[in-house]
Amino acid sequence: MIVAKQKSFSEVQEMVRGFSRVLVAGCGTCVAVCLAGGAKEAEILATELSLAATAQKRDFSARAATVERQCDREFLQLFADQVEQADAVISLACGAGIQFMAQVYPDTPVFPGVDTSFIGVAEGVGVWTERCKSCNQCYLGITGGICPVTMCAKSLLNGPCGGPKNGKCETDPDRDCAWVQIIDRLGRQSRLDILTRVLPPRKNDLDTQPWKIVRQDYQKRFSFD
Amino acid sequence: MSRINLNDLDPSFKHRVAEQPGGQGIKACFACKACTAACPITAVDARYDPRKIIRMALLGMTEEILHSDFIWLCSSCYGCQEVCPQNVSFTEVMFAIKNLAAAEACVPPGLTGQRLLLKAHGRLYEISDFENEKREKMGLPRIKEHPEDYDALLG
Amino acid sequence: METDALIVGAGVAGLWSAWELALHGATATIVEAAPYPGGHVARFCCKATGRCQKCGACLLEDVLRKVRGSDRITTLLGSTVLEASDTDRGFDLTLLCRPPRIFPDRCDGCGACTDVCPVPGALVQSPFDRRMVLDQQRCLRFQGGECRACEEACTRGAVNLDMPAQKIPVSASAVVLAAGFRPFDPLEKPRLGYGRVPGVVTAAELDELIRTDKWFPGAGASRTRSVAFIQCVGSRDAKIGRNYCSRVCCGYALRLARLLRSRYPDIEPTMFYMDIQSFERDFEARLGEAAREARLIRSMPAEIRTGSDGRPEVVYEGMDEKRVAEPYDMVVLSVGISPGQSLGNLCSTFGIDLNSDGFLGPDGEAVTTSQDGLFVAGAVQAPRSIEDSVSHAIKAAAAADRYLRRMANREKQ
Amino acid sequence: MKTPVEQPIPLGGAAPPEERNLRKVLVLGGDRVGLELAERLAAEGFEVVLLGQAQNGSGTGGVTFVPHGRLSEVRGFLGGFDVTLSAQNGRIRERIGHIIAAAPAEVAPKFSAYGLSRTDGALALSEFPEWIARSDPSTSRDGKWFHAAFLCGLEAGSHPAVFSRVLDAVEQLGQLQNVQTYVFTRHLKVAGADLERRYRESRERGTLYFKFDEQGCAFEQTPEGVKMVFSDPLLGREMELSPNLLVVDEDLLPPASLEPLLRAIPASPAGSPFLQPESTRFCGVETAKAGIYAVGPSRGVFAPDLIVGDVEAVVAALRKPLSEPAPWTGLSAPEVDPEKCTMCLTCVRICPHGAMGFRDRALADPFSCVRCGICAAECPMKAIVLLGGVEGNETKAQVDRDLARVSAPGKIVAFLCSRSATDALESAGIASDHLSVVKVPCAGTVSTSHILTALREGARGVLVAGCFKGNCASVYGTALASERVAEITRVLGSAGIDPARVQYAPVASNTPGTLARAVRELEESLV
Amino acid sequence: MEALLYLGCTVPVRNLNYEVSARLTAERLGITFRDHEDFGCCGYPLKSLDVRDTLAIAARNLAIAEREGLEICALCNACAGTLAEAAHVLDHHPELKEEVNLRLAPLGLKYEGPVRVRHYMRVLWEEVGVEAIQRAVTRPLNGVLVAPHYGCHYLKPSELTKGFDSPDVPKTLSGLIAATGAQVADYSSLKECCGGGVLGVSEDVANALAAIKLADVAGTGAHALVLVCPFCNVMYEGQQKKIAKAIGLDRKVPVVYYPQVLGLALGLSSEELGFKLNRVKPSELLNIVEG
Repeated sequence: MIVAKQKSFSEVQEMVRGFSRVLVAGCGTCVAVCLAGGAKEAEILATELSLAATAQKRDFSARAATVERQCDREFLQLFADQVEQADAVISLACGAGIQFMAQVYPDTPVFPGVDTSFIGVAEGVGVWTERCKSCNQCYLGITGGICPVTMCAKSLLNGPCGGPKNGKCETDPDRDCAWVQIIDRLGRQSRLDILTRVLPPRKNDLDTQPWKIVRQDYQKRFSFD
Repeated sequence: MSRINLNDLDPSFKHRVAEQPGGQGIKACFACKACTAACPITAVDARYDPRKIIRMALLGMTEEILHSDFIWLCSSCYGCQEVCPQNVSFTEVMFAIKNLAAAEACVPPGLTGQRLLLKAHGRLYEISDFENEKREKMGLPRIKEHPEDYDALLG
Repeated sequence: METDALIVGAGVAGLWSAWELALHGATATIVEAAPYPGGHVARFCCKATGRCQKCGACLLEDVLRKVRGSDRITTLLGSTVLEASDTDRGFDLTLLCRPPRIFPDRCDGCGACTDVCPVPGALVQSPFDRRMVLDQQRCLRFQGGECRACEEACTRGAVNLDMPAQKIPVSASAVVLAAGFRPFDPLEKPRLGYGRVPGVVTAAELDELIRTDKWFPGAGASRTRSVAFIQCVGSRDAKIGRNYCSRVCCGYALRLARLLRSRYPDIEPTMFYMDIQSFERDFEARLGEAAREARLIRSMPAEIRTGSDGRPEVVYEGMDEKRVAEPYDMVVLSVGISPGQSLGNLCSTFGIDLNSDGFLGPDGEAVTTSQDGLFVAGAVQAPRSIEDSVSHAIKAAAAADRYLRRMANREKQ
Repeated sequence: MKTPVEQPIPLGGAAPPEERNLRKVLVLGGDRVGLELAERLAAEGFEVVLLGQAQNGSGTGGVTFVPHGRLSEVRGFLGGFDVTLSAQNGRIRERIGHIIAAAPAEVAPKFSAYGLSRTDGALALSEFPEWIARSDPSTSRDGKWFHAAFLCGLEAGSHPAVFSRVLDAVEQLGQLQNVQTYVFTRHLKVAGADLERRYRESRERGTLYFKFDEQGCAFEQTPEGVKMVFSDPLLGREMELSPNLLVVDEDLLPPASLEPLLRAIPASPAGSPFLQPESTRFCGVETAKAGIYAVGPSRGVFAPDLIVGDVEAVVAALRKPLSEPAPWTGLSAPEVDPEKCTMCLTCVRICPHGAMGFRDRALADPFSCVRCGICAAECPMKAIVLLGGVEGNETKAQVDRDLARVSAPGKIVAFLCSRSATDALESAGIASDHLSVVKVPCAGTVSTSHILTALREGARGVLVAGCFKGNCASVYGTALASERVAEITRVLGSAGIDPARVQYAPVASNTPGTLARAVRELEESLV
Repeated sequence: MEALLYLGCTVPVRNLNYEVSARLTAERLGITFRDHEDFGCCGYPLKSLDVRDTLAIAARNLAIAEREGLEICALCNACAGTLAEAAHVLDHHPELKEEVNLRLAPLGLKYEGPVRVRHYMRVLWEEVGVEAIQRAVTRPLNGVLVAPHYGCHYLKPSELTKGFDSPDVPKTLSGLIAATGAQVADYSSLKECCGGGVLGVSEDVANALAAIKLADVAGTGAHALVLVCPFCNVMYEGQQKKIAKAIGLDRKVPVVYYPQVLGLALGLSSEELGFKLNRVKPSELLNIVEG
């Protein structure tokens, strides 16, 4: 899941200064689950903006609306009427959703209501941790299901840096050392021999940073040859 | 003061005091300190402190108590036993302790003198003719002494 | 009238047993002598100091809410048990029900009646809604007198002294005695100065003043700063036949002391005690906190007297000085829990005995009595905190429910 | 962001069961109490699985013994718990109706607290009965006194249950000639049935008590024995004692086997070893989660006679016909709108009573839910509503409905918790023209958007009045509500609105002044 | 009512003013005192040495009263207390009674019990009553201010005084004083012990105790300190000079017995009441009353 956190109210307020009809657009998937941009948050933000404007005696109105996902054109189109009446949009979706919103409604300024933080998991009530850097070259199969790219402060691929103390990272004594955990985990599974293989440096060229994935099988629906 | 070794003390002392008439309550004390707060003697002479005396007796500091001068300082005002929530008749307990001391001949001289007076006259003050004449002058009846009874009673 | 269980007393224990029995499907009738439910707890304030101090007083409102919402529970206020006899089906009882003399819907709590009432405490404000209630066990007119002052003083026609009291026969399969306790009367310990030395109050009196927002430390030179709490007044006192610990007073006094300090931080509480009797889960930590806020003196005062400046003076054995007479702005007596006033009557009515501390029913924690179908709940049986009374009442209801089921099965057969 | 502490996710887990088996009970036992409970339940027709009981029962039918078994996981709800047990012969999965924690207290001798170690002359309290059975101190030393010292809460407070056991031992020794017993303590806990009387009787028989305050007692332990050196608090003199027997008291701790249950009850406070929350609202044997019960040590009660009462209460609790709780709130269990629910599981995780589960969407278990409304307030998709209302078949959420009815302009909209502030309002006599009252089941019901709506509708101020910290019947409803208010006031501040317009006030049901003061203070801050 | 008057050791020798005023006032108020020539010491002085001796001696006096079929009325707090306590102990401990009777047998005496023992003040309070005294007053002591001193054994132990007066809030002597029309001075050391009990052991301690009250009473400006016990008199009157010197008290505190005060109110003369034997003269008081 993509995890985001709400921008501070004053930052949002600053962005939409000068606009008087604002749509606060919630997204009902990832950002709803991480309690940053679902229907409730959208409504709260809209109300807060209205209250602030009332206090400053400005002509202003904010409305809230939420769709299932802002990363799909079909859902975004459901906003059409509301965007029509708005002179600006605050999207509470992740960065992808915000951009798609801006793309679908190119005539209306779209502002981010959240900071998209990472791909992560829910550890418990109100606690999320990062798990994936979407590096497009997954090593998890040989690292016991623990991502060194994400979890190691230096993204090292071949064992710890020599700095870990009591299993914690030298950059932060509260942070577990990814490699100590990897060795633990593989040890439990009696698979430590895996680590005798030296990994080549991570590729960092354009080939590994695809901006687009195209599934040829689906594309073929439209070709009749 | 030197350190007291409980192993050397006399645990039976409290039971002995309790066997004296009036001494029964001693062991019920739970050291609430009300007795000392009510004691007029403590207020003027720190040597005398009811709850400390009772503590010493309970611990079995027999010698120190019986040979002390402070046990004789009780004025028997009953203040302590009035306030005691555990029904320790401390004034009576003090008499019981003093009786034990007296049995070991640890007594201030004045008290033994009173005993002799009683044996001799049956009263603390001798009734002479002078006294009886003085009384008669004021229209009061004569007083008789009964030393024989007191002598017999006190052996 | 028929009921599965008759419950004597609408204090926190009686109410709670009724509610538990109702949850089991039984019907319950509560008989309460006072004109309002809740017993002593109804007069307690919340002791929270920003956070809950776990006094348990809110449990009363909790259970009242439940009882009011239950159609299986009938509450008869101003009522007492006159007679009881046991039958093979349970108990045949006669209740004396005195109708409320003040119509709650007409009364606006103006207090005109109290102003003219010659008997203190006969007309009081209900702890729950500010309306007035009449305690017929104190009212002159119901004690053989002829007074009608309140009726005449009321401008809203809310008082009616002429409705007849009724004797109601009730048959009940089980009876739960939850008649509560009586606070120790500090007048029995005249040396503690209650009623004589200005500034000496009981903890419950202070409590009610706080609850009704009538206690303030004052201002200037007469501002209350030093407050002494005297523990074990009428407890742990074999001399007056109370060879038991009342269990609740240490916690009560510590809570009151902390409450006062949280409201008025310049108040300096001192507590005179023997052993602090409190052992809730996090007690040691809280005792540590309390000890930082209050001066704890392990010494029982011999006397409380009026000092030369008119303030109460506590005479006790100090650490160094033998006999200290220390002035305080206020002295609070932590009076203990005594057996309830009506226990003698209940004993003869129901044919059971007092236990060794003079309370009702067996020693220890049991809820059953020597009489089949007769149960005890709460502080009627031993000194208990609110929380403990509630758990005791839950157990009493459990035992009564078992008994009721057994009776029902027997009848079926 | 720092690496967070890992929090166990509450195991509401599965969906509420469609069929409930209320006759099958799992008892976590381990001593006589567990056995007695199992037999009592079996006699009432329950099918009982008794865990951890090494010895066999008296042969009552209806009890399945799982000796040396351990509870490893619990999921589900009243009448349908899916329970995993580790037993000698592997893992067992069972579907259970009720779970009762009736395991004995852990008894931990306090040798280390006093810097002592166990020797023949220094025993733990539990060892005393066995010691006295094979020793005769009165005749073994020809006329010399035998000195027996007992420690009882010397370094910190004790517990009446511990003192009662010390008295048992002291009473036994008191029967013997030439034995002097001593009890070293701090606060002697006599607040239990008969303890004060027994305390007095022990003194009458000669036992001496040393009650220390700050100063303690030093122990010198050598192979020959222990020497105690201290200053007598009553005489103020240095003393020493070399007891022939030293008996060390013990801490009574909750059973260690509760971990899986603690995880199953979201309201278990972090770090607390007890199944019941600290809140005074939990004073019976019920925990915050329906179908899980705590007896004796599992809920912090150690006195033996009180534990017996707990057994009675828990048997009765299981006899109660199944009924939806909290009828007086007039609310039915939360309804989840499947269209809106995005299965974020926030409700499952936040419900203090573990009453939410999920299947194709979040689902409330009506028998576990107490209608506090915290789930609805926290749902990010506004998918949950508490239906009903005192007047009958309302179809809107109660609070939203009430909020829609209040007249906000120029008034203070007061959200009053039904457990505290509502009662306080009745007795406070506050002039009602200042207030527009919205009654809520719990302060935790009041969501951020409720408060903002009130402000948007023109309220001068908003008061959220709930229970005091530590007193909430839903444990953390209070904390959530005050945190929401704090968050709103932060936003109001940066929006240029007076943040004092929204306040949270803890209020007591029985002390109307607390509400009156809160209203007064809010009004004053608005002027 | 009729009672055996028990004088004890001190009163008939050292405090004739107390005795004469007690007899006169009793007569005026309808109390018949009978004397018994066999009475001796009550036994109190030996209590520290041997409680059993005290019981035996007390029992001797009680047995005499029992033979006469009359109760005992004592003037001295210690006598009243000791005799009443002995009766109480013997009545409640059959084994002690048996022991004591063995000792009395050679004297031809036996104590069966119970025998009632009351202080004269208690007889006044319970048998005559404040109202009757008020009615009998012919010369109300208006303008007289006196400080009462009860004495320890008058009030304690409360097992013996229950129903009569309270050691915590004593009221009878004040009530009896008020009945004469005199004003009762309020002072803080009202319940303080005179110290007489330790005079034989430590004069310093005894004087220190007596000094507290003397200083206090001097401060009230009372015309006299009113006593009901010869023991207390030893301290407050006998030791007053020494104490006054030791604590620098410049004002004398006249000491009188209650029956003297009562006698004045009943119209008796100061001469009849033995005022000339009072060592610290209550001249101011007498001036107010007799002019």
